[in-house]
Amino acid sequence: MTERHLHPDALLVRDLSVSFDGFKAVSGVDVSFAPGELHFLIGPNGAGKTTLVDALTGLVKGTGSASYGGKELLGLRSHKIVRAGVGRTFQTATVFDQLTVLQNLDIAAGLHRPAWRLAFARHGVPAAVDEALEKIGLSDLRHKPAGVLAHGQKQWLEIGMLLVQDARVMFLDETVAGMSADERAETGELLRRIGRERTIVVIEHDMDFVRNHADVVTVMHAGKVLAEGSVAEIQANEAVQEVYLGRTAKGNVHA
Amino acid sequence: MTTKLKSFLPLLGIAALAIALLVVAPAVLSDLRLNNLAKYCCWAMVAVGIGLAWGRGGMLVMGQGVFFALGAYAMGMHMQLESVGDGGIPTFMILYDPLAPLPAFWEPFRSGAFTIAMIVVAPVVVASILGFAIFKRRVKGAYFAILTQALAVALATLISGTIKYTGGDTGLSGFTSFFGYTLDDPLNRRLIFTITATLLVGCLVVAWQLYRSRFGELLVATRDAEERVRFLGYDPANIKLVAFVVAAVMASIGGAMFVPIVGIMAPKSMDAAASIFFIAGVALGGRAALFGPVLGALAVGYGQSTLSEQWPGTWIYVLGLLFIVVTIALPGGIASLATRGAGLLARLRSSDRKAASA
Amino acid sequence: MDSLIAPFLNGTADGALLLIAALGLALTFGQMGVINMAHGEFLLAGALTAYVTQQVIASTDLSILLALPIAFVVAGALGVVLEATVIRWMYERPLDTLLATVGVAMILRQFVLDAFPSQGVGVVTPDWLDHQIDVFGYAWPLRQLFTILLAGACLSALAALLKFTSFGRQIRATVQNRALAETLGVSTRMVDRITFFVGSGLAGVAGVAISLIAATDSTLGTKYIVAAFLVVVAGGLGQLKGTIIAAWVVGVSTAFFTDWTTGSIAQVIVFVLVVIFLQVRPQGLFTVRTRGLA
Amino acid sequence: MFKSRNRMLSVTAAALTTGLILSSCGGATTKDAAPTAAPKSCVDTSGDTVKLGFLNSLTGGMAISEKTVSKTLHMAADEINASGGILGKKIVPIQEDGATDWPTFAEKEEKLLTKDCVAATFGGWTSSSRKAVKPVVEKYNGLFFYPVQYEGLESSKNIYYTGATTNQQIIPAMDFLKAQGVKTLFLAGSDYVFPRTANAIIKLYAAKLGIKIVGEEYVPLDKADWTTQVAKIVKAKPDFVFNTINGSSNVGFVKAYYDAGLSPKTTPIISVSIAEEEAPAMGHDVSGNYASWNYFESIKSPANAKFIADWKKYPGNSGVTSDPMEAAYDSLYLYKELVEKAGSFDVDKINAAAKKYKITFNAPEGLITLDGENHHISKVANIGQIQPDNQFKIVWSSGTPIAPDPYLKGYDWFPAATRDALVKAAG
Repeated sequence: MTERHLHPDALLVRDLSVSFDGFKAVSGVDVSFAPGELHFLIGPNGAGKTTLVDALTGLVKGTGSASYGGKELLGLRSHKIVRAGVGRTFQTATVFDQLTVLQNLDIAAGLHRPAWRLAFARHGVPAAVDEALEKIGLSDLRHKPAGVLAHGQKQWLEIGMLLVQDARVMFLDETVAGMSADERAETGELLRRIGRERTIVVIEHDMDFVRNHADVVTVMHAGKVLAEGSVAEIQANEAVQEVYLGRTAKGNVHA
Repeated sequence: MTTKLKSFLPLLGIAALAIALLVVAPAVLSDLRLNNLAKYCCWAMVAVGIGLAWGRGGMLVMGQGVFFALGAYAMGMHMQLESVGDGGIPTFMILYDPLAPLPAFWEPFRSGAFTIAMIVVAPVVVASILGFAIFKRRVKGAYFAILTQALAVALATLISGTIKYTGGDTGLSGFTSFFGYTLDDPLNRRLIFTITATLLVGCLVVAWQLYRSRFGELLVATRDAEERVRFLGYDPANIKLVAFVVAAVMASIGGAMFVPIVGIMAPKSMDAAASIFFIAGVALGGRAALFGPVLGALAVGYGQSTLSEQWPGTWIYVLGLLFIVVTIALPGGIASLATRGAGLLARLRSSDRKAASA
Repeated sequence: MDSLIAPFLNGTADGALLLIAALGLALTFGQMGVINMAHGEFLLAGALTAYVTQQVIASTDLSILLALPIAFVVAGALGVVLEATVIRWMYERPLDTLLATVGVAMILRQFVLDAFPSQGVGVVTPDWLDHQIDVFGYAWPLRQLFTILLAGACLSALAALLKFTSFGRQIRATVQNRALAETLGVSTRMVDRITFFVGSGLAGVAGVAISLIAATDSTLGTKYIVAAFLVVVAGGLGQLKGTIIAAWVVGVSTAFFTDWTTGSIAQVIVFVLVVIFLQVRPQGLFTVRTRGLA
Repeated sequence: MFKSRNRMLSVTAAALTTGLILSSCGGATTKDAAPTAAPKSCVDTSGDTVKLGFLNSLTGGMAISEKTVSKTLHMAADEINASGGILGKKIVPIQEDGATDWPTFAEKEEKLLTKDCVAATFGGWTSSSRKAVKPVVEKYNGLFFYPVQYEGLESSKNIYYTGATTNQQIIPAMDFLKAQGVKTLFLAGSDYVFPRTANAIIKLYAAKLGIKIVGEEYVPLDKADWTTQVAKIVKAKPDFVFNTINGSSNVGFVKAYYDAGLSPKTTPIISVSIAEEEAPAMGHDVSGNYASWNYFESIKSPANAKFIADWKKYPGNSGVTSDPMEAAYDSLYLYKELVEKAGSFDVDKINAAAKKYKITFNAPEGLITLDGENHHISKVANIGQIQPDNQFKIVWSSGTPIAPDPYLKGYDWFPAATRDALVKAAG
């Protein structure tokens, strides 16, 4: 937690709070996400990770501030936030099952097209879509309806959709949960590749995955930021150990 | 390349329907049956719109009668004024005050051009205002359905209750001419049929283009996961609004052509029951398929005419039973029979091949 | 003063009637998501039960009271038959129940037209209801007080059923999470069927009340169905208190607008107001909060 | 093989050309000098039968009233067939269902006239159904017999109106009220063309008679509840209520009337659409109130005794007889009389015979006479008071038949400007 907030393209979150009927799911969070790093959000269930992301993407109301590219994100409607360059995936992969892989990517690419072009059918495959298909490794499945894809493939497709919509900030919610070991490795590679010029924030429980790929880790607990730093720093942090000690029995964290 | 060709395949279907309606039907049908078919075509236009809004967009529009009425009453008012001649007032108004001037909202409908413009503009304006409020506030599902139905009831009651200005429950009737052509002439009735059928084909082409366009994909996406669409950077409200407005315009055009064909327009033709009847055809035919709504509406219209000729008094049992059975047995409507049949055929063929190779 | 009293009391009674008609829908539509367009014909079944009871039991004083439970069972049985033959195939696609039940409604209406005197039948108001109560100078029809009490009774019974019985808990569990309820050993099939029985049965009771103020003929159901649905929606799905308030507000405001304008315009105003209200509060008066994307 | 393909080609070509011609030039415009002649009739009466069309709503909301009318028409047809038919030809009735849907009425009328080629059609109930049928029957120069009392101010060479027009029902009712010494009157009606028109006429005539209108209320046709409006009647304390409510909303009105403590002793109702069939469906003893009709079941005459006896024997009968039923029954006999005077089933010849001969029928309501000019019927107006057995006791009668006057030409209080404009509009 050093000079990340000074990066000109960083997403700066200051004093962000979210409450449901008086219950503070997120309270007073300060965090900065900068491009070029794989930034992981970890923490026990109910720590407020997803709620934080929900607030940053307009799904729930939050107070405080979250600025990106000179824009205040809080208070904007989700689609406006997406248009500002901040995109996300969901815990349960949400793709359009009835549409093909190609169509999924194509409509995701649509926000950069003028509205009137919507009235026309797709002619050929846009370069960005082709590129994304290549990157997420689904080129061969492009004409398959997204509904038949395997769980991991759906997650990749969601990432691909973020790529074609050219999201500069990507929030990925438990992307590798339920993936096989090979798929995890591939996903990690993918994130590394696309993360060079983007801000990628991953919510994750799988500590092996975190250890293997995280540049920065932010630990949340009970709605607050508990610690932030490199994997090694976090593992050495006493507060984090304390929070997770009670949970080691569940096997979530084993150093 | 093949998929591209495939997307043009429905055009062949539309062409076939166009030939059936514009060439075959006038050649083989009597004036009576042609006029009946014209009536079904009007319902089919409404149905194409419902297919778009409901089948593709997931909005169960239970109040399309509202838009049907906009077009129908615009046309009805024009034809009524045309029939009474310059400076005249409709017969039903004479009773209350023979010397009263025409109500201000009637006056512009003396102009045919204004009438045609209103048939398109009125539903666009009304549907935009309504839809904007409804979709921005994220009213959907059953709420949306009941809300639109309430609007149809409200409008029907309003028309019934303003008998001095609208003819009330008895409606507008006694038309003699349609844009200068006498309605009595059989040739002119064929002309009206031709126009109606052409408009229906036009609606289908519009639907086909919308379905294959990126908008169509986005609409289906909105139907299946509305909130997810937001994270593609679109406001689903706007996408639904467009579909709703297009559906409204189609209903209005259907309503407008309905009037010269049946010769009377009353609230009964657009109230809650009528609006449900519009939906019935769509559900029967298959709401998400391109041809489902059209075929369903034509089938329900035809079914109603023939069944009631066959069994006056008891036909309603048959129609009611048909609704029940089709909804239970064929969730995708009649149109799904085609895909089911194709699937079965493919399975048979592949098993043939297996058998042959074995 | 009395110019306010009359519409207020009349409206309250109308609202009470609307409430009984809507309570059943609040169960079948609000809790199960089934759009039962034949609910109006279940009202009719209740009204016809009142008539038949009067034919069998000569004393009109007694028969109307007897008709209430009988109508509940008759309409409830119709509901169970509908559930078992039609609705059960469609729980995954609740909006499709609309079309199927429209078919059912068509058949039932025509059946009543063919099986009963087509002009309709007369349900006689018992003598003990044929009185007025003086309320600040307005001779308030006793029949209206009866309707209000009946609505109160139906409401209390339903609320008690939902709140205090294990069946009530099973309904709520099924509504909130069908799959989970099943794993907990709740027979959701049975719950569906009983919910439908109770919801339709309430329509039967409402039908008896309606037979005292309106014509008992094949068109009875169509006169109430749209307003009943509107009340349930405006009240908020899954919430009885919303339905109560909505029914009362619709009843009273219709009565006042009728007093000030005409019956037609009153209906238009009230319907439009409800539509506007639904845009301000798109989930009705009260809602059950849920988390999650959809 | 080749041959059939050739034929296919030529058919397609012909159809295409027709389509092109149609869309390019169309038919006659209203500016054309010569009016287009009606299509040639396809009626074939060369055999020993004659087809007649009955068009009633057997389904939908209006079926509650129209089913009985349909049955009566069939009964009349059976009777006429039993006594030798029309011009010696047996009637073959073709029943169609108007389905309480006005466009359907138009469709079925066209079907009856052009596909079934019936010689005449009978039926309808609501003004909407009549107005839907009117352009069709005029276009094909057919005949339509309409059996229900209505708001008048209409005539057509192709329609015969066998129910009362306003001067045979509404105006006599006002005369009756005047004779009763009524000073104040409350108007209650459905929000519909008949009550609106009737009340417009009532108000004009009341002004002349010196009867004060103390209130006027309308309720939508499909709305049952009348409590709020009845509260206004209680407050206005009129001498009489003039009830022009249509159909089943009458029940809601009557129930609310008794609920509010009103009774015929203080505030009697005079109705124009409650007859023997409707009275028992009211769910309250309505005795003491009045109705204005031309026919009552209680009329004593041999013709009526036969009518009632026949009806009670007829399968599926409703037990009692009523005015619209009787008017429907009469319409078939009047048609028989017309055809036999004309000696032909040809519409123009029938219309000519109507003008030339005095067409009468010894109807259950008494001797009725057709007016060949306006196609309405001379009828005796009666006021009946409802008895506990739901029969009507005739308490007032016009005595002699009243000539039909749909445009109220003989009534100086009816504004001439309105009449002239209406007559002119009718053409």
